[in-house]
Amino acid sequence: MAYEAGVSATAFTAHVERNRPLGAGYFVLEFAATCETGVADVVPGQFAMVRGDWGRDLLNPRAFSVFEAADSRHFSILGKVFGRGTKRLAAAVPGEKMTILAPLGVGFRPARAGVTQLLVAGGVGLPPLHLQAKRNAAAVGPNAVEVFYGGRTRDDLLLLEDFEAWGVKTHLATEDGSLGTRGYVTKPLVSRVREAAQRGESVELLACGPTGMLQAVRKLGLDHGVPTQLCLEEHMACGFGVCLGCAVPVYGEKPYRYCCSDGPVFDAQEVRWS
Amino acid sequence: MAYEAGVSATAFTAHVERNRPLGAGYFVLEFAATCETGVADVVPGQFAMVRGDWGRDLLNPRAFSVFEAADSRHFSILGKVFGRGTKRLAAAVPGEKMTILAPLGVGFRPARAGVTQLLVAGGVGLPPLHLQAKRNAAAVGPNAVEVFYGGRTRDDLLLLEDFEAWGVKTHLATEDGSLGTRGYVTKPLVSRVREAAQRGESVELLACGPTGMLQAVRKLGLDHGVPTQLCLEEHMACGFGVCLGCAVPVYGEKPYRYCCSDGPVFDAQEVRWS
Amino acid sequence: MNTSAVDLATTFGPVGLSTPFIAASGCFAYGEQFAAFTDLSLLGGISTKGISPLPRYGNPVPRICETASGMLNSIGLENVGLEVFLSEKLPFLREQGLSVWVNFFGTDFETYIECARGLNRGQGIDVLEMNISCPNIKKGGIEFGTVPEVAHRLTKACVEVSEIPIVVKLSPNAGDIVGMAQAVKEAGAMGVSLINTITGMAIDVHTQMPRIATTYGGLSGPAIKPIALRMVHQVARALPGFPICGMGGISNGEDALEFLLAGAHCLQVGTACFAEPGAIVRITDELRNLLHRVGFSTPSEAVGKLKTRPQEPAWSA
Amino acid sequence: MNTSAVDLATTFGPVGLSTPFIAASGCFAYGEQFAAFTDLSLLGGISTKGISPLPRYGNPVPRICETASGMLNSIGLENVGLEVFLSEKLPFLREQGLSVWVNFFGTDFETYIECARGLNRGQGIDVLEMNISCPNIKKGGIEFGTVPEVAHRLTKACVEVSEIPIVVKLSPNAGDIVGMAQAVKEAGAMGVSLINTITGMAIDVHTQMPRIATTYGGLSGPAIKPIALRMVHQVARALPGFPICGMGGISNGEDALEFLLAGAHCLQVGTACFAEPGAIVRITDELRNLLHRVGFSTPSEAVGKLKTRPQEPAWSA
Ligand SMILES: Cc1cc2nc3c(=O)[nH]c(=O)nc-3n(C[C@H](O)[C@H](O)[C@H](O)COP(=O)(O)OP(=O)(O)OC[C@H]3O[C@@H](n4cnc5c(N)ncnc54)[C@H](O)[C@@H]3O)c2cc1C
Ligand SMILES: Cc1cc2nc3c(=O)[nH]c(=O)nc-3n(C[C@H](O)[C@H](O)[C@H](O)COP(=O)(O)OP(=O)(O)OC[C@H]3O[C@@H](n4cnc5c(N)ncnc54)[C@H](O)[C@@H]3O)c2cc1C
Ligand SMILES: Cc1cc2nc3c(=O)[nH]c(=O)nc-3n(C[C@H](O)[C@H](O)[C@H](O)COP(=O)(O)O)c2cc1C
Ligand SMILES: Cc1cc2nc3c(=O)[nH]c(=O)nc-3n(C[C@H](O)[C@H](O)[C@H](O)COP(=O)(O)O)c2cc1C
Ligand code: FES
Ligand code: FES
Repeated sequence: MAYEAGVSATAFTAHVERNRPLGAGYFVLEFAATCETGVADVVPGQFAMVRGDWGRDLLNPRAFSVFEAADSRHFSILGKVFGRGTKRLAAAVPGEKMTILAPLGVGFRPARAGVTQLLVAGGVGLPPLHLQAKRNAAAVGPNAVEVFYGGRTRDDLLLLEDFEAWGVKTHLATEDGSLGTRGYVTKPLVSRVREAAQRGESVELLACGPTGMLQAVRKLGLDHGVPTQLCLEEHMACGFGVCLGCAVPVYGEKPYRYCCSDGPVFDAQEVRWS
Repeated sequence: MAYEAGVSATAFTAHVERNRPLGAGYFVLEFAATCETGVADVVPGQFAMVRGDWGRDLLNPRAFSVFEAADSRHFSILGKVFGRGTKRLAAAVPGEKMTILAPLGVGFRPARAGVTQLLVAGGVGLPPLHLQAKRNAAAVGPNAVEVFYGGRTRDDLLLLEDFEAWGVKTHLATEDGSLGTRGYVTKPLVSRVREAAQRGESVELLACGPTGMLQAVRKLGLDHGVPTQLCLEEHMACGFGVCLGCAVPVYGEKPYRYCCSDGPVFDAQEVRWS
Repeated sequence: MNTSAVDLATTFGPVGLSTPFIAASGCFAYGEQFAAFTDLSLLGGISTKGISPLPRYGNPVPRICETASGMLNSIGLENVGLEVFLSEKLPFLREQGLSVWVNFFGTDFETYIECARGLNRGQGIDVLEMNISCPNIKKGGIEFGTVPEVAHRLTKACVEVSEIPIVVKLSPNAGDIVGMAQAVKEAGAMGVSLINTITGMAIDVHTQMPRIATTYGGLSGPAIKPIALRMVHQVARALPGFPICGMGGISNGEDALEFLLAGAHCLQVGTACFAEPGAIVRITDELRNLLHRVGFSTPSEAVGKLKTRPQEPAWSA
Repeated sequence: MNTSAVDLATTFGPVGLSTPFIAASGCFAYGEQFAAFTDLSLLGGISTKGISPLPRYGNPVPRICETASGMLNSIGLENVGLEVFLSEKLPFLREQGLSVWVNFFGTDFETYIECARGLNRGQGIDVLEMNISCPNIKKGGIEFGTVPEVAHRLTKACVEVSEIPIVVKLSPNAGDIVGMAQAVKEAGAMGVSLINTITGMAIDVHTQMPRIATTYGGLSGPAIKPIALRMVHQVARALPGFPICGMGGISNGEDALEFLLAGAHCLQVGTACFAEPGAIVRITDELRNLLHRVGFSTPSEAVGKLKTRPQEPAWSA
């Protein structure tokens, strides 16, 4: 099962401390909260609902995985320009005030000795796995995790130097072949999972990225009987379980659970995808 | 009759060059247009419709008198924080892109030798009269105009040093008596108009400011048979005569004329106010 | 600012409220989650997610999407059902020291009546808010909310089985909102809530598919405020004194006062709570300050106090 | 991007259009002022300010106010009247090389018919757009726009006196938009325009007066887009092939394509032109690029091409 933080989320105000563009529309926003918060205890995969002083046009806050949390007042998100909201966020200037709800939801299980976590990130699915890699490389050892990271082109593969610095092995893939394997990231992943099966090595899969990638990872995990956790995205209005907008189809007693409060990290076996 | 510019308005993009706060919520925004425009030929009283990249929440552009126009690419407005739009404008940063339509409408008549123009400004009604004073002090002589300028308190009376530099006489009034006469600006104005009548001096009144002030000036002008021009404000959606939203009640064949295209400067005799 | 002179306590028909603000149905679930973010005791009341006799699991995803100053939703009236509500949700609500409004619905006459009767078994419910605008229910649902005669019969049937006062929540999709209000009033409703969401649609041009799974959804948020306010004003003028709970896009103190002036006796805030769980507490403060500034010492003093504009001078030509 | 493959020319019933975009009635006056700001020949057409047999001077001020992503207006159908229109305004319009739509109305059956008959004296009019939603007219105006049977009779009477095709502009305030469309279709209307503005209200809490002089006004702009789109889709599904001119909050190319996919054959843009007189030209370019990107080579290929979502896998429990 996925892992829930002990500390509950709060609503708070934060100011943008830094807006760091990473090229190709990606950016890291660093926030300083105006009060103590629970973000320092974030579990990778947990997220923040973020909204600027945008008037009434963009009504709903936007969900972002917590990318990094230095202490109870400082955290960051990593985003990519997609629609109206991320366009605004990408243009945020230091000092700008944002309203935040964090840390929300249920994150990834931590690594443990003897099981290698294969972290599968596609595009903007990087942030929670970047944090998971960092945490577990430090806590359990660099070999406890391996990163599989795919994008359309080399510009989509960010912060590779971090993984190198932590001593974490990366398997890269780009659709245009400009960096790493040409094609989807599931290509090197499949080989790695097969290899592990042959060697009798215990692995588990943790994935975050586009739906197509998650579907492939889910199938791979189920086919090989490998424990698999997926970090899902659904449209959210509230982020804390009251609007019932972010339903995720699941197997079980009830047909839906909620991305924001039961997830965003779900066990692949639970997710009801055809 | 009021005076119309020969050059027609155009729609253009401009960038904020400078945002100069003047205290008490007042600010001057200096714009640089991305192309040649007709603003250099502005007649005081003509205005600009201004809209930032604000999303869809604030739908309509805001009307501002042209405060100053250095050349065909550079002009400024003087505003005061009032509601949502002026709040945004007051926070504009250099480089910010705005959509502008200018110069629009019909402005004030220029001064001529032998007739003293008494310029009556209340609060944020200053900009067109500031420009009128500057232009006519230079063209006809500093004595061609005298400024009557009223506000709630001394912080509302801006740029007095300009009038001094131009050699233009000012009559100040504040409601709290913190600067100039205590009370409304119409107090010194009434004395001045009486004095002119006694001396057989030709004067005319040009006023811009709150409706209460304009009503008083109108009555004064009509009572004393002094030619009077009023710069009016109405809610505007377009600014160029197509929405028919900015109707001004007038005497004459038709009950309404349009603030944006027939005004904003109207002859006091024409305005149908009870 | 000395706003202590303003007392926000008010009444809605026979129901006392510590403030005029009720959390809108469907936007506060059953209240529990909000306790983490806001002080529930500062609210006037909570209207629950709509309850049906049996649990409902809701509509396929996507269920929501954002629009200009608004959002569409098609949750599908998902709820825990009458029995679970009474045993697991109501006790929590009852303990918060605020007015408990239970929003409910059925899929036909029988289930509406069954639900109203069942809820009367619950302790501490102040209002049954009967939702007759169920756009996402297939069978005949639309008639309950748009045909005055049908609404009348349905209301009457539920009023007959209920000790708890029934407030009927009207649909803005009705062509004649005044006719609807009149019909349910005559059937014994204690008051009306208006407005529910307005049926709308959005399309993803890249996939060429509707943005929400059920094609149509309910529009809420600031975008609909002018329409909501107009409907409140129409009903208030037509039925003076009849209790109206006004809502639709309220997101600040000025919005709230607009609804009071138009004739609403109390207010609900929905969509604004998603982006800001403390929205109602902020709006309550803003209303208190604003009432003080414009010279009202209670919300009820402001109810229906819209002034008429002075007549323009006659046209001379 | 090579978008030359996209041809924006289209048809609306018997009327040829160089692009699907018509400037919306009341938002472009009689076209003259826009010539200073935009190249009129790039538009598909212009719908004029609504014309009545006699000139009308409009409503008291204030007539407009801004709302969240929208605006209210109560202009009061001010217009130059039939005769001045024919002699002074029509010649200019006729020379612009675009489709000329004359929006018209009356205050009762006789004046509607009189106006339709009178406009048939004009040269170069492609469409008479009959406005049956006149919220600001006192006497009975509301029934023309909300009662299908009355709309049917009125349409029939005007169609009988007109050689020029009549398109009826429907009011979103009608409870049953499909019933209205059906009624005017059967009465001989060539098509329908939808939607007109939605009746709304706003209050200035500081003066406690309505923000517009007539208390109620018509809501337009992006706020109403989800409602407009839903109504276009409802009518398109119910009356396949019947020409629909869609509008309500269109402000960019994506909005335009949404309306085409929902089933509109051509489009009007109103409120967006106020803030940006060149809005229609920009939106036209955006639609051209977007059609190219998503793989349509003409606007008509996109009409009604909304895809249905794949069914969710069945629920296992
Ligand atoms: C739990 C969670 C974690 C996320 N973490 C990240 C992250 O770390 N970095 C990142 O760049 N993005 C992340 N996303 C996706 C991010 O929320 C969307 O990219 C963003 O909402 C798009 O907003 P927009 O305003 O640019 O797009 P718009 O198209 O303007 O959005 C319109 C509406 O749709 C919603 N929406 C659009 N796309 C998505 C989506 N993919 N998922 C959910 N809602 C969507 C928006 O939130 C908004 O309500 C996450 C989403 C979820 C649910
Ligand atoms: C011809 C003309 C010239 C003007 N010149 C100046 C100037 O030089 N400096 C200055 O500070 N102000 C000027 N104004 C007033 C200025 O347009 C308003 O203060 C401004 O529109 C208020 O906008 P807001 O967004 O802050 O207020 P909001 O209350 O958010 O405005 C809501 C809507 O009401 C309209 N509105 C509100 N107040 C006024 C008003 N007094 N007049 C017209 N529309 C209004 C807005 O334009 C907007 O459409 C002028 C107005 C007109 C008509
Ligand atoms: C996600 C969501 C769910 C809702 N569920 C219900 C419901 O179950 N019953 C009901 O009567 N109204 C429901 N509503 C309508 C609201 O209670 C309210 O009438 C409407 O949203 C307008 O108010 P607002 O603009 O403040 O949100 C729901 C609204 C939203 C946005
Ligand atoms: C100021 C204004 C005046 C209008 N006048 C008319 C009119 O005379 N006749 C008419 O049929 N519609 C009139 N309309 C309605 C528009 O034509 C259009 O149906 C509506 O505004 C929705 O489109 P939009 O959101 O693009 O503006 C008017 C709209 C506005 C905003
Ligand atoms: S986003 Fe509201 S319930 Fe999950
Ligand atoms: S502002 Fe539109 S006509 Fe004057």
